[in-house]
Amino acid sequence: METQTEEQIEERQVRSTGELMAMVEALVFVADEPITVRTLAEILEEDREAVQAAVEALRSEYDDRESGLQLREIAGGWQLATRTELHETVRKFLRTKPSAKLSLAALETLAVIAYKQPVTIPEILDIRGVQSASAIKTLLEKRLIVTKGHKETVGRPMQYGTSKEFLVHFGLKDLSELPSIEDFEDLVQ
Amino acid sequence: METQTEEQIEERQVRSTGELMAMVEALVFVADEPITVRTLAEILEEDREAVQAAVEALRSEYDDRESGLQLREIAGGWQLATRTELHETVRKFLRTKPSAKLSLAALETLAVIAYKQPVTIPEILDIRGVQSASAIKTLLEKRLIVTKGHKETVGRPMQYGTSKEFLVHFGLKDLSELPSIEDFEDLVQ
Amino acid sequence: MHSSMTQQEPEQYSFDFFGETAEIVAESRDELKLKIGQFAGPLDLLLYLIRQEQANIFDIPIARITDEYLIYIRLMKNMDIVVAADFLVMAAQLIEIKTKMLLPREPLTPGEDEVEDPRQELVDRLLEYERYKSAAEMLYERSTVEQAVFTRGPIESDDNNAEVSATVFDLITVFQKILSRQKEEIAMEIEREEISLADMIKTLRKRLLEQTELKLLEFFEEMHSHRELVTAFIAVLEIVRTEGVNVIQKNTFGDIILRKTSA
Repeated sequence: METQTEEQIEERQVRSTGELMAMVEALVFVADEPITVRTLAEILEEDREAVQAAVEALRSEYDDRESGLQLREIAGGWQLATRTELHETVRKFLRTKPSAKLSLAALETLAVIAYKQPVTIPEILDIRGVQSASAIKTLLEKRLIVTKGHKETVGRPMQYGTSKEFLVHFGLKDLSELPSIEDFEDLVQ
Repeated sequence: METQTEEQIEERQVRSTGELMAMVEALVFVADEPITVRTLAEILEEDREAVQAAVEALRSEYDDRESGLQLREIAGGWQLATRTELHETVRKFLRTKPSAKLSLAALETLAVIAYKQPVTIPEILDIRGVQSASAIKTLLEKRLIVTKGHKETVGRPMQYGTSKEFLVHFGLKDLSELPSIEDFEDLVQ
Repeated sequence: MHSSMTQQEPEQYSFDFFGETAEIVAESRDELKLKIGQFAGPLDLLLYLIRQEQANIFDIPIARITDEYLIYIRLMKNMDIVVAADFLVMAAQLIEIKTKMLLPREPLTPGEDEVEDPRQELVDRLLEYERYKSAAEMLYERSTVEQAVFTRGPIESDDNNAEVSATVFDLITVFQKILSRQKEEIAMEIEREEISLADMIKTLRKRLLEQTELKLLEFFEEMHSHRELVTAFIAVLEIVRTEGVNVIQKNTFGDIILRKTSA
């Protein structure tokens, strides 16, 4: 603490893991969407490795003390959220019902987009065998998908892909967390 | 109280202080304003004394582990907030947080500029039917639009177009990736 | 297995599905409607029919499945369910496959690859579709789990204003709304009587009497169209030229103000 009057670099070195954890905790709490280790490192002017270690330590701390909250990795960032097991209590307080579910058509369309992105409407039609226009509209409105530019082919059709919202909505760290489409083969007869 | 069935009492007694603390923590976290012990007791169907004890224990826990957050009593209720000492770090984050948000007027103006560029203020007025001066100022400040020289017409009005930041913000490689009205013809009525 | 239908003529590709009576029995019309409405598309319906028949997907009894498929479509029409064109396209494909199956196969010459089964393409599509259907189920389950997790309530530092965080889709929808609004206004414009220069001068004169100082920009902002704006502009020039009105600008980028001279 005596060195604090010196340069910033020295001030940084003074931070213990505990202090870093506290700062990470405050920032993750304040952020209104998942916050990346990169952003945390920039704000705190620390190495990403140090921040990553603090995040991991903080996650363990939440787990170990059986907190009502969990620090979880989602959509490439970190977020504080309530623990799954407490959903009944939380829902009772918030008086919420599980939110409106996506239609079967929308879910199918979303599945095709998630696995085939970037993908055009005609390509989705090929796989689903049915027009998906209204499903696409719903998914765009719910921000689960985004446009991904035109495909350089006849008619330059628009391409679609999944959004960050998609990852958040389905609780995914990133797209690689999706099971491979071939894994669904076993389910077919 | 004597009228309660045995099962109800037993069910309640099963909860440990730790479990109660976790529930309190989750509820305080999701609440949009300070939550009273009374409300907590009602939701959890517990005695106020037990809830009060859990709240106090939770507060000590946050303090003891020198968390970045604090459980504090405010306006007769309990709230989770960042620790006062960390306000500089938190403020720094809030300042640097990119503000991706636009008012409807700004969004409308941006849409007209994106699709009609280069475009002058009188032309935008013609299309939107309302003045866009303050929206233009906002968009220039957010660097989503740039000036594109004067139009060689009466009064030589300034022309506006979208910027590089616009492309980054909307995740576009170049302007040709901007969807055309035809692209969404089937989706948007 | 095709012996029972060797006598048939190849089917015409017409969609006269109304001729026969429905064979599928349901408790009530509503229940049936529900049952039919739940298919996400023709492939979904086909998979259902194949499962109902407990048939092997690699050896689809195409004649029977086609018949049932057509019955379903006819039912949908009878129930006033809008039958998507895609269901009819599939019907045509099924009939085509059924027809091809009826044609005698050319005997294989040794060494020649086996002639492709007319059903092969359909089987491939069904298998691929079924994978995505399973993926959709996986997504459904994930979202159900995710609904048990809650993030924090709003805190002071959140922007609690009505602003939106925009995507490209917002841009295009907003732009489209503006265009249709513009169309409506043009239609109204035609009905509305055009304000003459004389009326505009009269309005401006009245305003100057009321306010003594009039911000030019504010006056222009009241105009509803480009044309009105031009008329207003000429009116200002006219009133400055002919009457005791000064144009004042207090600083370089300040408001331009019209003020009646006290003389």
